[in-house]
Amino acid sequence: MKRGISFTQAFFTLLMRDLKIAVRHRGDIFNPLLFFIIVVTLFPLGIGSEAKILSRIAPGVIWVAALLASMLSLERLFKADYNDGSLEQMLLSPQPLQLLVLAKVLAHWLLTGLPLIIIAPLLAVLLHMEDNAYPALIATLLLGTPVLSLLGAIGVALTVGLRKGGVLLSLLILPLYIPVLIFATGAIEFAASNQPYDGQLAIIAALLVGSLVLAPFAIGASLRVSTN
Amino acid sequence: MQAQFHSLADFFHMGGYGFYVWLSYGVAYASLAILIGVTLTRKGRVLKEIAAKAKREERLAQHRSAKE
Amino acid sequence: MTKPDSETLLSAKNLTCIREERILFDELSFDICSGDIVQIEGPNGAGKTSLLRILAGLSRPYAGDVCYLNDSISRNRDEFNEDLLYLGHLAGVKSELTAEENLYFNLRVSGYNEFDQRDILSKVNLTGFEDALAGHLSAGQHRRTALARLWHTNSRIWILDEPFTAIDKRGVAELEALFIQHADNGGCVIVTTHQDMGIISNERLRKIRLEYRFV
Amino acid sequence: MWKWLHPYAEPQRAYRLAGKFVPWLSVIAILMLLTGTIWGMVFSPTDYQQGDSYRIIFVHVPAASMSMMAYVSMAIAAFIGLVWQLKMADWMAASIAPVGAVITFIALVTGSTWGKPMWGTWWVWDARLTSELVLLFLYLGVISLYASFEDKVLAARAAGILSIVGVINIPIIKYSVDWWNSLHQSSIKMTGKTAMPPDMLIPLVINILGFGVMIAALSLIRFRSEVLARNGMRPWVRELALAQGAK
Repeated sequence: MKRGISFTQAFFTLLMRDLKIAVRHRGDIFNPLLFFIIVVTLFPLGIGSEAKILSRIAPGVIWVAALLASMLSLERLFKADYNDGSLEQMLLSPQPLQLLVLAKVLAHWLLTGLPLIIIAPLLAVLLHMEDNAYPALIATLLLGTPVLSLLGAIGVALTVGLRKGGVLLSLLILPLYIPVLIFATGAIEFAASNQPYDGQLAIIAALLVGSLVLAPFAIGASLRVSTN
Repeated sequence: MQAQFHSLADFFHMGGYGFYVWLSYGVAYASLAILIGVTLTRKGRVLKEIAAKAKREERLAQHRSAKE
Repeated sequence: MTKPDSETLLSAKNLTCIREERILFDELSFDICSGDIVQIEGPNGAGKTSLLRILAGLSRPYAGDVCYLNDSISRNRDEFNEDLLYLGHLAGVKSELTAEENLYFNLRVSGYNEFDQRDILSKVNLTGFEDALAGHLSAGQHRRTALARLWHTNSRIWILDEPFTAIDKRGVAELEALFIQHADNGGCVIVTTHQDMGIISNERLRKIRLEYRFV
Repeated sequence: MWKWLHPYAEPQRAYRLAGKFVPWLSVIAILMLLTGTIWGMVFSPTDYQQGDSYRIIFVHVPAASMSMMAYVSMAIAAFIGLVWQLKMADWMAASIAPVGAVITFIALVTGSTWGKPMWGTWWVWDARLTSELVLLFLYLGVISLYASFEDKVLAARAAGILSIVGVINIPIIKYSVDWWNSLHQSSIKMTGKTAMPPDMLIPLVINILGFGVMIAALSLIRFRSEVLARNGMRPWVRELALAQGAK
């Protein structure tokens, strides 16, 4: 009866479990993605199909849609675990809670954030985005969506025990998303006008590092409150 | 130091900006008044609730001891 | 019936629990030693589950503290968690995973790295159901998937909330035998149950009674 | 013995202690706000650029600066509550939130009514107004999270965590909004930073401090009610409640 499992093993155990469950429950992966696509296609219908206007608003539209899709999909991050008692077992595990939480957030990002990044350039084509803005779009999404997942997970952890968490969740986390939105769209706009945008990317990267370090603690503390 | 306005009407007129000045002061102090009102009456409401609960529990206890 | 050389594993110190402005229990203190089998008794709503969750460190008491080996569990949480096996109302079993996978992940998260899932599952009579999705199992089988962990653990403190729910007579007897064996080996078991235990004698069983309080 | 009494005595002591401060703070706040406002409205000279519309400053700037301060003090209280597991501090944080939200609302409304004569429009995406709007959202988040939990001990802890997360984000949000605002620079700018004559500055400072003291007084009054509400099952609160009912 040997014990002693390394941190990496514990991390990957939980990661694999969540990926396995998601693969058997495929709807969860596709729904946020469909939402993302539909929201973006609604904008030309609402604003008009003039290429100039669309290319002007493309970065903002794609990012706002990504923000909403991320939030929507996050809502289920801890819900199932909370409902079937796995969350309690996670909290009582001898492994550091922050590590387990990080594994869950990473699994979630791999399942919902990554597909979003893959599909985003196609949507940018629909919105006539400037050609030279594509690298910036991918780069900001790659660096920015993990920040969204990490910050959002705090809000989800705070509301997982509540019956009507949905609307509350958006009030809690959307204000926190503002810096990512501003710097990401700023970077894409700079790229579109051939200006250097590495400053904005650096800031988003800093936000990513900061939230990677701090968010797991906040998520852990919030989960302890929610399961109380 | 002297008053900047010659008459009360002048004061309310605020050099032509009366509407904006008094609107902002009005909204500010009205919302403060509501906040203060709610805050001051809250203690009374809380105590009333607790007293009602205490009485309810007393009745419940009496009822139970009467049954036994 | 504790042996003279037994060690105090878990102690409750002046625990107070308040839920929805109602005091569930107040200034509750007791020690649980190795070798103890403790049953928490009381009517519905008396706070049995709340007490177990406080003892496991899932809930924070309104006042008071829980000590593991004479040190507050909030301070040595990692060691305590290693020595604790808690099973709540909710089994911690994922319906999207098979019985075997569930056991595997649960044991891994608890830190075990070498075990034979099939062998352990056979001890809870789930042989032949290893590959069945937990969502397709019956309530009793579902429960036993969770309980299987009791057969592969070196945690001394077991806190079990209604472990016998949906378990048949034979299963209950096996569990009771396991409890006695665990207690004799220096562990302790804290349970709540509405069922009577047949094998564990009344002398062996320690009872802590909670009353329903109105204030 | 003391340890046994400890959990009971503490809320009661905090309640009494807060009660001692409330009258003093209230009187000071009223005096300061009266002085500052009358001075500013009647005696301060008219601004040569903005005319008398600038007099909104005597309520807008105090509200705006104190709205941020209130958030920071709420987060500090929450932090104390989280680290030392003090329920009193959690409840203090929860009591500050509604007060801070109202102050932020005032800052927003007065800012926008000031904007109308100055910029010709009710709302401008000015960096300061935008930050204030986000701050209001943060406050509302804390308040509604607190309201959503039925168990108020948990509610206060959850709201506390959120306010700490918020306070870490405030500088980042503020910085990003400033950057965003300079990127999309509009032609309109708030008045530049010219030195203020003392006849404007002194009443402004008095009002800023007055707002701070008022927030403290209101938060303490709310805190006292909160302590009573959370300790409704304790004998000392019962006595208070029954005495109140007998009156």
